[in-house]
Amino acid sequence: MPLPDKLEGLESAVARIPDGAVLLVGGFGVPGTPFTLLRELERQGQQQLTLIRNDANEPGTGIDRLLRSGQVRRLVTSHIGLNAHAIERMNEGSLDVEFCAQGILAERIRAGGAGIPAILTDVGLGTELAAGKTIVEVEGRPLVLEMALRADVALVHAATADPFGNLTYAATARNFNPPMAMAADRVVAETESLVALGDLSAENVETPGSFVDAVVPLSALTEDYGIVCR
Amino acid sequence: MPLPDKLEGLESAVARIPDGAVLLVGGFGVPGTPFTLLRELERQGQQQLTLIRNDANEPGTGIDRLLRSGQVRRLVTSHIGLNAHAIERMNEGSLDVEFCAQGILAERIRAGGAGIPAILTDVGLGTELAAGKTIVEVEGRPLVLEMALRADVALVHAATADPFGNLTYAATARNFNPPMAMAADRVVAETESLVALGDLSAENVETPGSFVDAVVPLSALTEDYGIVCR
Amino acid sequence: MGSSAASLGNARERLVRRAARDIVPGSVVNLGIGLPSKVAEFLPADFPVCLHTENGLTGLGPAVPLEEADRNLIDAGGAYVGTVAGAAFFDSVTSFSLVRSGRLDLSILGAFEVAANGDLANWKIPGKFSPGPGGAIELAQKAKKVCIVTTHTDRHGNPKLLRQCTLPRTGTACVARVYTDLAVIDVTPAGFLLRERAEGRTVEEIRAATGAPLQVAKGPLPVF
Amino acid sequence: MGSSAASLGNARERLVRRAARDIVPGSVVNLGIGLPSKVAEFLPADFPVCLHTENGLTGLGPAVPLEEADRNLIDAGGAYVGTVAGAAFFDSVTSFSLVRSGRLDLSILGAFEVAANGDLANWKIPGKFSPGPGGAIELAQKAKKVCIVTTHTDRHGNPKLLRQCTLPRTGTACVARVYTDLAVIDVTPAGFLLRERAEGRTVEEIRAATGAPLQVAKGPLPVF
Repeated sequence: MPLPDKLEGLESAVARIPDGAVLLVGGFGVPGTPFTLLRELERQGQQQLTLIRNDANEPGTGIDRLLRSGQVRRLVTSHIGLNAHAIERMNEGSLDVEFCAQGILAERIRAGGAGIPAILTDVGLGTELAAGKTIVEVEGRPLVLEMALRADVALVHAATADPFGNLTYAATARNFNPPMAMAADRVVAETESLVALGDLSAENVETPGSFVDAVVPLSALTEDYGIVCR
Repeated sequence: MPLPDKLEGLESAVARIPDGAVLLVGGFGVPGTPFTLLRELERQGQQQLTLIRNDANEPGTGIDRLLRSGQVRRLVTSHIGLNAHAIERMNEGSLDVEFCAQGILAERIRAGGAGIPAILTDVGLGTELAAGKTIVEVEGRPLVLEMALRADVALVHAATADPFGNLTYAATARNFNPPMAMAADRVVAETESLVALGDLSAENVETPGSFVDAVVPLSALTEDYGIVCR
Repeated sequence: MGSSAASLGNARERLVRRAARDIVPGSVVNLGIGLPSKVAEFLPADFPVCLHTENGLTGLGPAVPLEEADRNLIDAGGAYVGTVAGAAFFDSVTSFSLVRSGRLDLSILGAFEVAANGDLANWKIPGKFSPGPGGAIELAQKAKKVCIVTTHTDRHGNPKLLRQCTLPRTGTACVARVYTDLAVIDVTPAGFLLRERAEGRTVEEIRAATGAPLQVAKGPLPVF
Repeated sequence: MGSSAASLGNARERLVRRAARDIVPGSVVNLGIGLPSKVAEFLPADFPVCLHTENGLTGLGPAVPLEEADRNLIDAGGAYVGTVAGAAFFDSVTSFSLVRSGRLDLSILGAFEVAANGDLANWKIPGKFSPGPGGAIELAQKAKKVCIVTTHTDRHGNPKLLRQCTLPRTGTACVARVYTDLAVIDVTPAGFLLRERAEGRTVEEIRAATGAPLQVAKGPLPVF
């Protein structure tokens, strides 16, 4: 009973993303960002995308390239402070931005991947982040209803993958990738290293391959992935 | 800036459990059960305990020993089918049992460890497990309100630990241990192997030590931990 | 494998073998405790599939004898098992996240009762059997497809396929197909639909052992 | 370390050094971006503490120069960092689980405004600065103790300690203590309470720079 093989080429894996898709995009700053999948998405030019991602990368890299190419309609995020261009787009009204507290963004995605429709939290109470949200009283305590987030496609970046889609991540490049790799109808993982089935220790797999639909091995790392000199 | 040391002796670690405590107990069947901590708890004799644990172990082992010694008032669990004694105690009314769907038990503990007061799920709707529970309507859909579970103390079993409390687990001995190791005011981990700070790969730590309060190295494994011949 | 399959008996082996034939290549499958767990033994050795056990493993391999057992490696039924290349261990939270979020393609379960609308009862017999639900509720309610392998009647000869469940339900309208020692029966909007009959069994016999109306598929009825 | 500390300037170094002195041995601490992150530089080399960064690491070590940087290892502010022995990486979900569930003993943050009841504003200036909340909401609302390190006044000389926040709040009644270049001030049920003054500063000067009533602790006022 061999595990199924999910290796797929870059072009084909990204071509399955339709116009109007909702996408989860891994990464926190540079680490863990699937730059190669994003560049291919820019090349293919799908339109009217909704992106869910912790930040907006830095100008000229990662999802900022999709903002510049006009492919993004809406961004659900926690902090875009390192990208003046994204802030400008938001302020001029050409990009619809929904801000979430970072941990609640993570938790909503996690709920989507866990098949939990909604969670209740006190985080954000007393701030404008709770404004307009449904409040549910539980045991006399007001709690904010936060809906699960799921996407049509998740784009994640792994350090190592096997053909079944078992994934590991490097250092703080883990960040949002594991919850995102569970929370989409289709999960596409680019990987720096591809190993044979059985080469990853079953105990050290971070994302089980059963959550992953396509594994795209990277032939090279572009400079996007390198050290940022600010 | 060395990480704090949390090594503690067996007797002292268990002595901090008061009468009436709510305890999370790791394990699914034999694997991952903290048998040594449980035997010490039996020896010390704390009373009126509430245990939260996937199953009731098999007769004469694990938490069944605490049922027999009369230390347990209440059990929150998913399946006690391998323990006829526990079923008998439940049926005769001397043990208060609350059943949860297994994944919802895991999810409630996980919510406790994640600082999420409650979750909403459709699991259990149409069954008696939802009976008496609060239903919250979300976007026209009825959902069951499931409260987070937290405990005074969690007793977990690790394969390897360092003195800060970073933990790894073996194979299917992981089960409920990681969520439980996050969901108690005091987390006590017994460990088969103790290694020095830095010997565990930072990427392979399963439970970060910041969630753990006491590390109890096991000097030997009793036969409780061995292969069960049914 | 050989010995275990042999011990099933002819009729049970046939139904389990038949259930195995429907498994879609590349799918993620959870096999319940007991008869359902035997389905894996009838998959071809090169068949691409990922077996899941809810105590925290994908890439479940065959059961292993006690002398080769790893004390930390069991399936959800407590049997000592092996793994296949590419297996992954995870905690109970992740395991049920997989089930609830639609990543489990197929759950094969046992049954006390199946109703004509697909309701399932398999976890409790009030006053007699109440070990708790375990993972059954989520496996029944959340797998993308739920199939049942069971004897057609209980050991007193009473039908398990009924108009309505009399026992506490595990899930509502969740069962797609039932494999028994007599028949393969689908749950359809019009109720039970007989798709195939076991070798040597007649439609009349199957209908008599079924506690609800039984439609019969058009055309010649395949035999398994 | 030496060079970085030197670059802080005398008054800032003194306040950061003062904040470091209050850290409880054995605690888990998150240091915010900017001035708060400098607090670690003033902990003794053998001081037992666990530094957390919300992008997924406990056991954060000092910042590293670019030529030694690991491209995959940053803190939440994007600086390349090292780790100490016993560090652990985890995902963003686990990282904020730690914050929300009471495992973060201390969060040291910057501030635009702190109110006399402990309300904090540090994430948004409508019309001017709206990068999003990042992790600030949970760090302010959920750490067991929240302290602020900040200049006493903004760069226009306006007080940051106020009767009430005028900017959107990050958290309500969450701040326990404020370290500034002028003073150490506690938030108490009676409002701001001056605990210590910076070398060369008078109570009158501190009061004049504070936008809310300032109680003064009894007895001689320590100088830092």
